[in-house]
Amino acid sequence: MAKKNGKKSKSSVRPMVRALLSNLFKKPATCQYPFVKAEVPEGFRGRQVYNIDLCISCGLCSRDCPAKAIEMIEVDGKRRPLFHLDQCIFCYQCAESCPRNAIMSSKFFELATTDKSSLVVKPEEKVQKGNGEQQ
Amino acid sequence: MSKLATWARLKSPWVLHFNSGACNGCDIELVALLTPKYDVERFGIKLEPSPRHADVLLVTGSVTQQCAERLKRIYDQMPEPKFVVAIGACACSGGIFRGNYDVLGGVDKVIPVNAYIPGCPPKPEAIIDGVVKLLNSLKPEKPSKEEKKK
Amino acid sequence: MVLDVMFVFRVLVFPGFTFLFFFTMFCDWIERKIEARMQNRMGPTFTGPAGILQPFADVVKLLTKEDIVPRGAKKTVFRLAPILSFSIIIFALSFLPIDGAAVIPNSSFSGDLIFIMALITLANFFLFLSGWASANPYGDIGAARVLTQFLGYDIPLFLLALAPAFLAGSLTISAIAANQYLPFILLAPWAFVLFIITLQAELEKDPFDIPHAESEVVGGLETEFCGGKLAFLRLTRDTQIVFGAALVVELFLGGPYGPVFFGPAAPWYFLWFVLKLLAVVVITEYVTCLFARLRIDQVLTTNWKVLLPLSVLSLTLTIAVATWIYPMVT
Amino acid sequence: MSPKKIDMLSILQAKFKGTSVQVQPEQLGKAAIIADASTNRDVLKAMLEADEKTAVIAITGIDLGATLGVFYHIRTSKAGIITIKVEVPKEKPQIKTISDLMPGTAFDEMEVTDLVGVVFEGHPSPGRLVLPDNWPDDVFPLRKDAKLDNLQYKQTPPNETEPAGNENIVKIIVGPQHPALLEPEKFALKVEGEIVKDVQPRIGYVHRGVEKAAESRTYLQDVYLVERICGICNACHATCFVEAVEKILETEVPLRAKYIRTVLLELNRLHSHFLTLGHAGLEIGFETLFQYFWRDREPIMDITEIISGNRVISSGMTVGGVRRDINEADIPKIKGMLTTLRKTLPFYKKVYEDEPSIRMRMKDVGTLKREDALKLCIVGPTARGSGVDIDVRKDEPYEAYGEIPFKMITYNEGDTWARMNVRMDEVEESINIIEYALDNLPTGPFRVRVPRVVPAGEAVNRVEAPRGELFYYLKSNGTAYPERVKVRTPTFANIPAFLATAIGSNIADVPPNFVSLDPCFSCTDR
Repeated sequence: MAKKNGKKSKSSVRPMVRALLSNLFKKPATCQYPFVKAEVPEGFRGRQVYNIDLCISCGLCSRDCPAKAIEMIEVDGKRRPLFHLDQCIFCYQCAESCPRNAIMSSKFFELATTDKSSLVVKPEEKVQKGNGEQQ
Repeated sequence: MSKLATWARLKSPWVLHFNSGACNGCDIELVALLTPKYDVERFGIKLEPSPRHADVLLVTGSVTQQCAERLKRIYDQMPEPKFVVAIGACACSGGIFRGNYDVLGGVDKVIPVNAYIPGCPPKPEAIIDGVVKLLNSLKPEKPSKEEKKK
Repeated sequence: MVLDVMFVFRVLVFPGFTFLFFFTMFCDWIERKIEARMQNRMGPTFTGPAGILQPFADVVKLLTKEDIVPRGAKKTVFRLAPILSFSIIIFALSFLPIDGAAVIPNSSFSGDLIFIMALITLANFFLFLSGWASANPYGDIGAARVLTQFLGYDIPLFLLALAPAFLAGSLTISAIAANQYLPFILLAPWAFVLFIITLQAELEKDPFDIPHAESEVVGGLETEFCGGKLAFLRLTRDTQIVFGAALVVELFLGGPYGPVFFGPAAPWYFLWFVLKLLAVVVITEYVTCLFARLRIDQVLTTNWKVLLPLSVLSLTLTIAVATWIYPMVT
Repeated sequence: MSPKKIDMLSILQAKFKGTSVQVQPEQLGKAAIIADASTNRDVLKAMLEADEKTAVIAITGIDLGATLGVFYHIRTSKAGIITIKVEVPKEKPQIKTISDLMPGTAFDEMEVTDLVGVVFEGHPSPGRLVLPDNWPDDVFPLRKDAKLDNLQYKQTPPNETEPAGNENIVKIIVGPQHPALLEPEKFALKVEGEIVKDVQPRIGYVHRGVEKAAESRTYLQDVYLVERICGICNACHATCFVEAVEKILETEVPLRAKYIRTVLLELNRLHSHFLTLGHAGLEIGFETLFQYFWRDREPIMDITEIISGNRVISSGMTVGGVRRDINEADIPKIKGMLTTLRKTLPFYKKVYEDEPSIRMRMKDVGTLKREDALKLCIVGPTARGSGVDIDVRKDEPYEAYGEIPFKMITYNEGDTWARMNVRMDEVEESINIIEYALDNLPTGPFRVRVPRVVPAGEAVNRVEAPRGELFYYLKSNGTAYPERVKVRTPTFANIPAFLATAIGSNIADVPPNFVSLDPCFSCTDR
């Protein structure tokens, strides 16, 4: 039974007609995200990685943060930055203005959570260095 | 019977998108989910036109004074079991516009929010990860049955 | 009256309601998969093997959702219209011979082609009612558009359906399907092409999908419905697609009859019927992905100025072919 | 076109020799004209007669302490911006409207009334533009003494129920939440049968008070704030602001930074055009085209991510240069992606030009003649689709556009089909620009140290955003915080085009006409 494709007059085969048919048999251009880890280029602005030893608690980062997402809190006598990840816009102005490069960017972007309190990153909380590990 | 209902609810979460005053950076990442590269239809997620059809309300943008009442009305129009996902720093807490005179700052000031996805804008993969985490958070209903059996 | 078990099984289970119910979902899955593949994406894959249970999951989820009846809506019509339109379409489907004989055995009477066409009109009328009953401005506009478009394509649809009736010399579908010595698609290809185009209009698929166009009329007539009633509305649309494709198979592609290789004929006829039906569904899906949506006035002009005269012309051509072929065959 | 050179300044000086109007050349862009409430209309009339392409870019309302300043920024066919400065006493802030001379300025005047409180007598449709309806009447946010913390909002019920005139006119509200519109804005369409009789837009749903917020942040932080006015054209906002600050500081940005900025700007234009061309397909029901366009847009987002670290908000600009360098290792990869992109263009060009269903839905829909486009001060591809050849990259080359050869695309049909094809061709040009910039990227530093405190001064600046000409006015007062930042975005100027073409058209033509404008309401409401 021929698949009758009797269309009325059509001069050259329209590009859409050919594209549709060819895509039918081509592999779909979908990356299977949750099952295949997404490859993230260098220099991606993911979650901050804060190194407490280099920090001299000068407070420059919280002063320069455009979204005022960094709060200085008292941690055993010294003032340390507390990152509010729900307010942060990941622009990394803090990393630029930090004199001791205590704040580095990481390639970790899966920050979604169902409870808001986990989005406040305290300085003394050991944050995994490197990238891509779950919290 | 309720196991089947939960399975169906997890497998076909219909989505409604409302932009309550965003810079549409998060909106274009959200619409990018429907396109071939990310294609959330694999999980059965479909963008629905009317609040009556939707289960999950994806809200982007720091809620402005004018949008607040509209957001509340849309939330009320959605049938039960409904969930709300706040996408982007603006929806989670008002982001860079927090404190402005016309901005309420955060969706949870108007309607209860089930999942937060920070980022400005979050990568499409991060939004998928957020929705998957929201759906997983509904699953524990099953183990609670095992406790009942014990 | 002893209940004939075969009759109940035949109507309720095999080629009857349950089979049609799951077959509609299978066709919906095929459609979503083909449309996704044509758009170079994957389509539903994680519900059941290769996403085959996705339509089933949609329906079950809709049935378990809360059912809201808006205050301003006309209560009874609002509740009844979706279920009625779904049942009418299923009733109409039971007249088409699926495995050699109609779903309800010896139920085909002479002239049931006209009866089925009338059933389509009734089903569309109930869709209009459901849109009109939901007190939502978009619902009214969507419902009005269903009617305007329906007026446009109903007459050409009927005229084109007459072409195979002429060739087969009778108005009963099973008779038309039976004595197709040569599939009518080869005898009257123009009627087939026009029928596919009018089918696009009847199924509200893309070039003519104005009643539920998202960008103009938010949800069309489905805007106010949620939960069970929405499930029935969506099912009505999917069953309409299966019904349209089944009609094409009966009238143009020689119905369920095809070469039988071994053993009893019924399972083979059933297999041929399903294959042909899927082919037609793929064609309609292909046409959907090919065109943009037309404006409502462009649709009306194409219906009245193009489709109607062409269908009359195709009728005359078929008569000419019939008078030339008929004496040779009988 | 007026080939003869018009020296606008000399004409104005001659005309207003004896009167109280002083012309100060080379002040704030090309020239500043000090006028007062009575003479500003005559100056404008004089400029209109002298040059056909005169258009009011923006009207800035500013609180000058004792008085309220109203500045009219005007663009003429020659490069440079002329500003008419008018001061109005604070107790009686009244001035005559100019929307009868230039219909395109009706929106600007409503906004100045909303935010600064200057009343324009004789305005055709006064009312709230950006602020919510229940905003207290006596509070004007952009005044220095505005008390903005605990505001008592008046509870006014939304007025959707007012009758729609005679009975056969149906009132359709294309509400804030609508699947076709990515952003919230409301259009009340009065429809008789299938013909649209009247369109009342109600924008302001995305008004986040960016201009007020900009006054409480340092210049460095303002770059990130200004970038998030619009997610699609963020690089343009950042560049325009940064260039205005550099004009006041008179710092010279290194050449390599200029090239990198041009690359980021063109990447922004590419991804914005691909987004709109796809979205247009979705509006006319051609979902396959939408899917194809957005599939081929992904490489552009990946390139932006490689260069700047974020797919959408590139945050590449800072005062005095660029924040990151493009390292040489990535350039071949970027060039590879661009060539694959270039291969898909002929397919899309053919689809947009002669696909019958697209032509049926887009040919002569929302046609805007050239004179109307000029009168309504329309900018960008919408204007170029009607034959008006204005493009800031050509008229007033900034960054590295002076050294990079590219063509300005104009069509004369002026309908939706033409505007879409303008964008289609501009995609090709953008790819050429990026490849040219990447090929001869000059070596050298990409950033210059800049002091945090900016001396007092004023600056005006224009940049060609994907939707049209973006305008910034910046006033600094010698501290680290700007005094006033005025933003006039292209969609703000293009909305009158939609209103003019929508009235009298078929209701089903409204979506394609609307999307051909490529509206960005987060830009419009700021």
